Amino acid sequence: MTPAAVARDVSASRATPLVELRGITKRFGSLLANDAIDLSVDAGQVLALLGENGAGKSTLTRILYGLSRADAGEILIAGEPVTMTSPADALAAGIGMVTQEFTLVGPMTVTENLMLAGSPLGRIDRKAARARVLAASERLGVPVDPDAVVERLSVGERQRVEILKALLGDCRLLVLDEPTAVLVPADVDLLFASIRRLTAEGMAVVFISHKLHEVVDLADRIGILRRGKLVADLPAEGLDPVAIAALMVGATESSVETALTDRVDEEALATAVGLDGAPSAPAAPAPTGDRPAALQVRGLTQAGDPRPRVDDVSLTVRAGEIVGVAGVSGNGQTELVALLCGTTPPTAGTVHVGDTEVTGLDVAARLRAGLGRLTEDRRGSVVLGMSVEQNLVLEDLDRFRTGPFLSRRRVRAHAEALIERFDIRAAPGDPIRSLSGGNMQKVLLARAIERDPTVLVASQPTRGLDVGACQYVYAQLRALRDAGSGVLLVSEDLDELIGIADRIVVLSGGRLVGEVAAADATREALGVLMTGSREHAA
Amino acid sequence: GGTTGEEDTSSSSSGDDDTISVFGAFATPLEEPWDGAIHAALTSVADDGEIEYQHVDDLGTADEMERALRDIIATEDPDIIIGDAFAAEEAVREVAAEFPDTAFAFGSGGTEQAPNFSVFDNWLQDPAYLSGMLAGGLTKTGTIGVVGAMPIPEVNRIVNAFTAGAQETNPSATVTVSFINSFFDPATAKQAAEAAVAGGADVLFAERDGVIAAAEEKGLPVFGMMVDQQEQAPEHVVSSLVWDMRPTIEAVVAAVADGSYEASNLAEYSFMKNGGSSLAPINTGTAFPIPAELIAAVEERQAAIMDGSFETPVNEDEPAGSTTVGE
Amino acid sequence: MRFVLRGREPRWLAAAAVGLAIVATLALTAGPIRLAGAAPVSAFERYVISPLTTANGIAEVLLAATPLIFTGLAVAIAFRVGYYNIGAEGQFLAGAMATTAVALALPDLPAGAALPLALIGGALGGVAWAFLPALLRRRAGIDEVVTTLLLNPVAVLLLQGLLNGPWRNPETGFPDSATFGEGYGLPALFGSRVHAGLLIGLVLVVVTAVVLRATPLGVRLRAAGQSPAAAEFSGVRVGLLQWRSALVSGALAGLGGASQVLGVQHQLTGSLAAGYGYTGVVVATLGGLSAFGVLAVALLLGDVQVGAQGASIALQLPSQMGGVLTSVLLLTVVAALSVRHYRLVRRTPRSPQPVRG
Amino acid sequence: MDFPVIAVLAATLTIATPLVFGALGALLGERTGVLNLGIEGTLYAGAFVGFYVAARTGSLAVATLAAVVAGALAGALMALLTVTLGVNQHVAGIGTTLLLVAACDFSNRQLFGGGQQTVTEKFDRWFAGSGIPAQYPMTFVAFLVLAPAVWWVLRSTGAGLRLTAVGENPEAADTAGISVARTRWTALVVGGALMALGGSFLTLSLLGTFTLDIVSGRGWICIALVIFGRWKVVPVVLGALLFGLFDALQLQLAITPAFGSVPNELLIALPYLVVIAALAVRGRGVRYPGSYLTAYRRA
Ligand SMILES: Nc1ncnc2c1ncn2[C@@H]1O[C@H](COP(=O)(O)OP(=O)(O)OP(=O)(O)O)[C@@H](O)[C@H]1O
Ligand SMILES: Nc1ncnc2c1ncn2[C@@H]1O[C@H](COP(=O)(O)OP(=O)(O)OP(=O)(O)O)[C@@H](O)[C@H]1O
Ligand SMILES: [Mg+2]
Ligand SMILES: [Mg+2]
Repeated sequence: MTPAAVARDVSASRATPLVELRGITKRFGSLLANDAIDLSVDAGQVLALLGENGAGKSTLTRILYGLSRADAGEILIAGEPVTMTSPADALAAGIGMVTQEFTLVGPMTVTENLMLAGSPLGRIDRKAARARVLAASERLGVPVDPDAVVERLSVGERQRVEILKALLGDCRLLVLDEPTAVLVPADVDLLFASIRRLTAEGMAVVFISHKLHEVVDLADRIGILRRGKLVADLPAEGLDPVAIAALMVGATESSVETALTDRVDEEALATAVGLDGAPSAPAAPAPTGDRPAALQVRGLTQAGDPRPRVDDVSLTVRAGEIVGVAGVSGNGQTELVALLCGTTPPTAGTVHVGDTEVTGLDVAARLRAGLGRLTEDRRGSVVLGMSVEQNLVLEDLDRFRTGPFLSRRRVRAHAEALIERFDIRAAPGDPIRSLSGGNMQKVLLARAIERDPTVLVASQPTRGLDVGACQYVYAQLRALRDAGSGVLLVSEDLDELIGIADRIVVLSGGRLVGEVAAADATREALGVLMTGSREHAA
Repeated sequence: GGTTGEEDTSSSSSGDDDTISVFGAFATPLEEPWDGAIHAALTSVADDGEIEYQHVDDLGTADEMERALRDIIATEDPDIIIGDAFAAEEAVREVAAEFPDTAFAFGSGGTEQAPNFSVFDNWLQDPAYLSGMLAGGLTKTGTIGVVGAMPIPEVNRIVNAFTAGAQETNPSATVTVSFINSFFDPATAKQAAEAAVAGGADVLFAERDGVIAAAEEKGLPVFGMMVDQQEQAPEHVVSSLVWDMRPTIEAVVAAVADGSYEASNLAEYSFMKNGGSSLAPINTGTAFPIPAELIAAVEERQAAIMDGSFETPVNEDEPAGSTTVGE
Repeated sequence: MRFVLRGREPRWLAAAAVGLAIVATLALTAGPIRLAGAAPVSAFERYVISPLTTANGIAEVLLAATPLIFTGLAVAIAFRVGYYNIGAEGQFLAGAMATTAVALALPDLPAGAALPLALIGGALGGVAWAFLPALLRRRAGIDEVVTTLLLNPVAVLLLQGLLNGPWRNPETGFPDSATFGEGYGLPALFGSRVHAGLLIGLVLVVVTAVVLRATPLGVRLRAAGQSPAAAEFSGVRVGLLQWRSALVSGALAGLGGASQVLGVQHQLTGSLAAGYGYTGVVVATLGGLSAFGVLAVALLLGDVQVGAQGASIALQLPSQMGGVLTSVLLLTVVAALSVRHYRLVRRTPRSPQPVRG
Repeated sequence: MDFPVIAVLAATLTIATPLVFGALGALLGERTGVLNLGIEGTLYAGAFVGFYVAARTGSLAVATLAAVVAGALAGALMALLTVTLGVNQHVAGIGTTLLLVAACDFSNRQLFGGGQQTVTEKFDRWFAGSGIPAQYPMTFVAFLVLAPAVWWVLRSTGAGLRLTAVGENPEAADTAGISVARTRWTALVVGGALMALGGSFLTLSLLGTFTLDIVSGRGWICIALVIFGRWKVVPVVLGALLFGLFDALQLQLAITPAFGSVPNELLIALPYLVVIAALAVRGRGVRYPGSYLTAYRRA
């Protein structure tokens, strides 16, 4: 059977599914986020939900979990209609979920977070709970420190806690909304192993991801959403990333058929849709060496307990090159970026942007010196309560003054120009919180690049973005490099680093432990460095 | 219920133009004893049919007081306005000057202002002196505790007279005075009274609410204020300083009625000899004995005050926190 | 039954919400008003409408609103940058005290010199009272809610101490200051009690509105208040802005105190500690922390305050009735305005279509 | 005269009692993210309702119960406004205080207007005459029952965990199946009841009567103490004791001859200044509950 035929045969009759969604519709104001979606998942099955940023995947799963209420439609569990008025109902019905945003209580310990669901009102036994957490962590193969305070954990560690939290509930259906976006490959493998084990025992899984190779790896069935509509619902058997990507971006079923039958076009299609988010073109070899330094870091250190978080880091990014920083999450990347951006003061060391020493300077002065930033905390980099245009000019307000007044006209014009140039899907006056992650990232990219920075520090710039958006970001970073700026690219995605950086340094335990030219870099070589072996340092 | 004046509304709307109309304009709520005493007297005069009476209270700021006065004159045009001006002295005087045809009788620390602004105050130094005599006679430790609102002249005057009275019966007594700097904070007043007891006081004077509760708990003699407060602690309240505004009100009303009203200082109408203040009947059921000779001395002094042969000294200086009278 | 966020709000909805709140207030307070011996509808009319029917009434409303404009603006400016100044009460009093200090020290100055000096003094007094909490916040990260709040009673005590001590009225011996010299009266407007303090307040409202809406500073203030971390990330110096706003806030409150003693009291009395600063918190938050919002709410509260006094006098209603009515009105209005963002839905409707397959 | 240390310490406990009730009541709400500025009015309502019912029934138990109910209703009003309707917490709180104070004053006027002040039964001190332990029953309740109970609930029970989770991250609590609204309602209702108990202490234990403005700003002090204590039971109670100690001390110093020349206003200001100073010494690190002042509603 061709995939197209399967797609047409959406609801081929089968045994009563474990969970069935019928006609789920959800509006946010005038936006139709879910449009009469019918979808079901059987016991022991992994259903992958795919779609571009903003397609409605999270909305649909949040409705299933009771975090959001559908305007119309119904949910059936084992054939029985149920009303999900809250996550408590979902938990009672045996549904567990890892939401896209973290839903952990920062100041509480891992154990406390894990015992929250279903805890009695009365006395609790922390010791027993701790033991349960350890046992579950062992059994499910998700390592966590039960006594760690969550807000001190790295994002990857937090995600593990999230996953363990969902699994702990002994659910029949597990919903995972982009669980791998912040996991390193080793953790992804661990997660997948657990999922396979659990599905073998009969658990159903709804899995959302933008990483298509993962999807192909794991899914039994695939549902594809586009602008709130379910456009395909078909077995994963026989599908490959290219076909899926084509369906996601709106290729007709026949063109997928063509793509599948005519293997010659595969390369072209893969490039067109930006397969798997990996960079599509090989990095142009950039001549470096005698170019001026765009960013110069000397002996940068941030003290920490028990050992420094950033430990005597020295590196130089020259104009016209992209330097990648690889490392396992939690090895000082976040802290290094914070030091460079000026949001935390260093214990020792200096930072130069171009010719200017910016070590003691505040953010505004660093911006003037030519520093551009793109941090992993997207929503923390914009003022969520303000509009797109205000966020676009926030760093440069004084440029848009007429006398003492802010010129609305010029702000608007500036925003319109950037929206046009960077293809941001929003109006200047839209509240920025209503933008999807991809578009929010474009706003930040526009804001940083528009100032023509001497150096751009970009941290996890494509985390959580769909494949198209990833390609877009890569293109912008390359263009910036080609225009003569330096780029420091901090990423946990090795393919991304290998594909786009000119050379890659490796951060481990807060120290730079090695450097590899991009041309020579392999996942394996980097992996060895990242896990702390020093002998491969180039 | 009570005396909020809704009955008065109906009586004033009877349109009986011969009776004098009086409007009360009070800075504090009526529940505050000072204004409560004026209101009670006005109500009783109205109940006797001598006046028509309406009122408004809680005009806490000068701004509100002035607004109310102008509104009262514009809409009700009473013959007399009675109230308290302390917190709005300037504002009230200004309005009075603007409306010379209305009689203003206000509680005030200042002097009268021609042609129409008369002043009164609670001149309770006479009963204060007599209470002080009782207190001096009752203390065994030689220390008497006074808890007052704040060191303003009307309070100082009373406390100083009380101290002078204590000096007469107990020349070596110490009087400790605490101010709580609030008109309403009985919990703190009680705590201050307990501090006084801890400091050795065995007789208390409750210039403010809250002190009687402390005395009752400690089983000590206590003196009440403004009205006879014996009911609050039947075995411990020895007597109270009682203010009766009726003589003052009747004097003003009579003067307005016969057209002889002019600005004056109405102070003496609050004096004991004019019936404006009194010592409440001395409690005969106290938990502790009150020596007969002490009562006799007080009664003798009271007679002297009444016949004018003794004039209680008036001293409005701030009393020290702890005053040892005599050596 | 549950609330569902509305997509788009019709324009009439806010007006309808306020209308509904007024009806609800009427319904809720009718019982007590009747208990106190008046007819609810006519009482209500007295409370809310009557003040606005005469020129004098309107003037009184403006007068009553004047101090609230200052304290409301003061609180709004501080809250907007995320500096929770609950100390407008103390700063208001400090301003009045500083103004009094000027007036008592130089009693004979002509108005041309006296007024600017006294007003500046008032502003500085407010700044002085705002200074310590702002400094503790900026230098040591110490929470300003506690410090500003606790300094309010201290300001009242300082006021009492000055009035009981050095500033005790030399004539009466009472704890209110001597009357200020001729030069220290803010001119009256429209032949009413309204004084030039109102004009100052209105100018400040306009200036604040312009700064907040139309200048880079306004955008920075908003950003700093809404998400300090993100604002800091964008180069806004949040700590510095908060520090400056705290002091400006103190200056505004202090100016309010100055305006009140120069325009209304012409002397300093203990009755000045009447809660204008605390009411300022209501004015500011209810006014959405915007300058014109502050103005509107101050006028509304002024209206109800004047109305309550009028009703007490005309209908002989107990003064507390005004408080009951004002607070019920306040709560029903904010509740109605808040609910208007939502639709009330009975339960999730079922899918209308038949199930496929 | 020797300085009466014992009496000052005993007074410290008495003065701190209503503050402990009020502050712990406020703490419960704030731990779930709701600032209850209705506290001043709730204390007031507790004082008035307790007094009124005592005057009517003559039973202190019934009066105390009535105060608790009044406080719970005040908390419910606050919850209705801030949790269910999502009203700004500052406005809702101050509005609630204004309403409760006005309503009590109005009722007081209607029920007791004019005439002699009514005095009711009040609680007797336990261990009378024994120095520091000579306290009202409610003081023992505050320090020996309530404070340890709240401490234990917050530390060792699922209810405490839920409270904290809702206050720090309502979405996380919701995702874990905890009803944010129900948790906040409960905290506000129970907190209101505690505040009202503190208010009733003034009438039913201390005074046996009610006067206007009887609370005199104690509610605001409670709010300050909760922040001072950083939402933790032990420091909050210590803060209340610190305030009580300096209040008791200043009342004693006011009548101590050596301090005769110190203006009494300065002495009265002492407890406020001491708390500010203590806060300055404790230093930075105030970290508000994550969802402080914000309503929660699902999309
Ligand atoms: N609470 C909300 N209010 C308004 N609009 C919303 C809300 N939540 C989601 N949306 C909008 O609904 C649409 C679908 O969002 P959703 O989060 O479901 O997308 P998604 O498929 O999960 O995207 P992504 O891949 O980026 O996670 C988007 O346009 C989004 O902006
Ligand atoms: N408070 C909110 N109001 C309106 N819309 C919101 C709100 N919170 C989230 N959204 C919408 O919900 C969607 C999901 O949020 P999220 O931040 O995860 O973005 P996203 O689209 O998933 O982006 P990414 O895939 O890059 O993470 C977004 O598209 C955003 O528009
Ligand atoms: Mg999503
Ligand atoms: Mg996403």
